[in-house]
Amino acid sequence: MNKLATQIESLLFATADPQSIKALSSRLSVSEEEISSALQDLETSLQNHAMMLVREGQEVTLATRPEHSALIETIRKEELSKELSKASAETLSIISYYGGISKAQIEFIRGVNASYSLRALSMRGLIEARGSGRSVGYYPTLQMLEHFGVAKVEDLPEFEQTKQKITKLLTENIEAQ
Amino acid sequence: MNKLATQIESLLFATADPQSIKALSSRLSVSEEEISSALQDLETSLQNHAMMLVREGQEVTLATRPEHSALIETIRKEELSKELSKASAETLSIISYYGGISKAQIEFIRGVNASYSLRALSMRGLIEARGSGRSVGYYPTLQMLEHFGVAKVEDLPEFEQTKQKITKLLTENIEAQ
Amino acid sequence: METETAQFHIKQESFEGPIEVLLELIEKRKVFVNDISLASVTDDFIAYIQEKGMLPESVSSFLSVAATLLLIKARSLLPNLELTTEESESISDLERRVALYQIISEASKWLSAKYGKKIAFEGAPRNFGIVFAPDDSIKLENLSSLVVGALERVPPPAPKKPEARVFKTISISEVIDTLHERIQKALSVNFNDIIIHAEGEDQKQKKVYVIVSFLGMLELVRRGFVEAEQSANFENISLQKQDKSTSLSHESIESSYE
Repeated sequence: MNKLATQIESLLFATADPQSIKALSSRLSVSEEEISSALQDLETSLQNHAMMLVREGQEVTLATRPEHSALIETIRKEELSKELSKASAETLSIISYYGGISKAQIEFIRGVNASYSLRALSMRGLIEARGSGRSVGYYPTLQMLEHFGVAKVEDLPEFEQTKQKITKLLTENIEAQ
Repeated sequence: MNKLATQIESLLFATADPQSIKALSSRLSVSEEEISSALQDLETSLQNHAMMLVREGQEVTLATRPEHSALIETIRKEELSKELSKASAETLSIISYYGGISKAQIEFIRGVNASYSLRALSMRGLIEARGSGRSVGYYPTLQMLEHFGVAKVEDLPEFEQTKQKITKLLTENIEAQ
Repeated sequence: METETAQFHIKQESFEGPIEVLLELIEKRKVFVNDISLASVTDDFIAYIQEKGMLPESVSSFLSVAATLLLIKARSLLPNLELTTEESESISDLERRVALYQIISEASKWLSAKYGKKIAFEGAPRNFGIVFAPDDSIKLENLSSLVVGALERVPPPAPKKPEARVFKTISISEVIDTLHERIQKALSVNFNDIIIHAEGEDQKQKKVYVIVSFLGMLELVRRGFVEAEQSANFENISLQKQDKSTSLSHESIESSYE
C-alpha cells in the first residue's frame, strides 16, 4: 500500500464520519484523481481484513464486512444489557446532579480517567455531550430522567444538597488563573 | 489472516474499546492461547497498514501508527495534553519500566510522597492501580503507550536493560528489609 | 458554567525531593554514585538544606538522608567506626536509591520529550446509533449516595508551596554554636579516643568534630519538627520515614563512638 493510501486509511480509521473525496484531497494536498487511485489501492489491501471501504456517492468510510455483523451485534447487545461498572454508575450520578460538568472535572472527582465511562454511558443513551472543544459539558438525557420517573433534575432525591457539595469541591479546586 | 484473527480485528475495530484476551476468549469461544496466537497473526497482517495492535499486559486495542499523528490531530476535536511535569514523568517512568510497583517503592526511589503524582497520572489514564490493600501495584495503560506512540512497553528505549537494573536494585532492598 | 469548565485546572505541585537534590550534586561533580561520592557531597547537601530550606512535608525525608550522609562521611574518616545493622542498611539503601533515581531520571527525560508528540490514536467507535439501555441495578434512591461516596474519596488539595521554607525560620549557626560546646563536653571521652586514632591530623579531627555536631543538631531539629508536623496535622508524612529518621538517636550516635 502506498503512503497516500495509508494516510487515507489512518483518517478513516480515526473518524467514523464518512469523508468526501474532495475533503480528503484538500486535507492531504493531492488531486482528487490521486485520492481515487489511492482508494482503490486501499480497497485491495483490505481484502483479507475485517474492514472494507464503503463508498456512498462521493463519500467513503471504513466499516466491518457483513460477515462479521452477527458477531458484532451479539457483543453490542451484551454490552448494552450488562451491569454498569461502579465507575460508570458514579459518573452517571455525578452528571445527573451536576449537568454541564466537564470530563476534567469528573476525572478530578473520581481520580481516574473518564473516557471509557463517558463513552459507555453515551452509547447507552444515559448521558449526552453538549458544546464543543474545551467547553464540552455532559448532561443526563431526558430518557434517563424519565426512566427514573423524574421530570427534571431538580426532582432527583436530595438534589440541592448534593449539587452544592459538588459545586463546593470543584470551586475549591479551581486554579486562580 | 485466519478467521479468528479477522474476527478479533472486527471486534477491535467496531467497538474501538480495548479488549482483554480473556474477554476475547470467552466471546469467541476459543482458548486464550488461540487468541494470543491469532493476535500475532493480526499484528503481522497489519504491518503495511495505518493501524497497529497496541498491547499492555492482558489488554489489546487498535490504534494508528505514530507517523500519522499530525494528520489525525487535524480531525480530532478533543484537547490533547502535551506536557508532563517532572514529577509525573519520573513516576510514569518507574511504572512503565517496572509495572506492578507499589507506592512505597516509588517513594523509596523518589524520596517524596507519591500520592499526587499517582493521582494525576491516573486521571490522565496513563496508569492504573490493580490489586487491593497492601498489594496495590501500579501499571502502565494502553493509553500510556498510545501517548508515546509505542505498541508495547518493550518498545520503550532500552527497556530490558533498564528493567533489569531497576529489578536488581529494588530486589536488594526488599531482601534487606 | 462554560468559563468555569474551561478554566478548571487542579492545583498540583511537584516537589524537589532529597534524592533528586543528591543526584544533582553528584552529577555536578561528574562522579559515579558510590559511598565515596556520597561522602564527598555531604557538605554540599547540608549547605543546600541550609540555603534553600525544606518544605514541611519533606523535612523528615531530607533529614534522614542528611543523617545517612553524615554517617557515610563519618565512616570514611573513622575506619574503626562501628555501625549498627540499621545504619549500614540505611547507607546501602541510600546508595541504591540514588542509583535507581539516576536510571529513572534518564528514562523520564525520554518520556518527557516524547509525551503527546506522536500519538497512536484509538479508532472512532463505529456508529451503531444510540440504543437507550438503562441499568436496573442503579436505583434512584442510590444516586446521591453514589455522588457523596465519590466526593468523599477526593484527597485534600495538594499542599501549596509555602512562602517561607521551614529552615529559614531557624538560625543554624546559633544551633551549631550551642551544640558545639555541649557535644564537646558530653563526648569528651569518646573524642579523646578519636583524637588518638586520628593522631597528627588536625584537619581530620576538625572534620569529625563538625560531623558529631551535625548529627546532634540534626536530631534536635528533627525532633522539633516532628512536633510541628503533628500540630499542623500534615497527613502526607509517611510513618515509615519517621521511623527511619528516628534510628539516628543520640543513644545510637554515642554508642557508635564508644
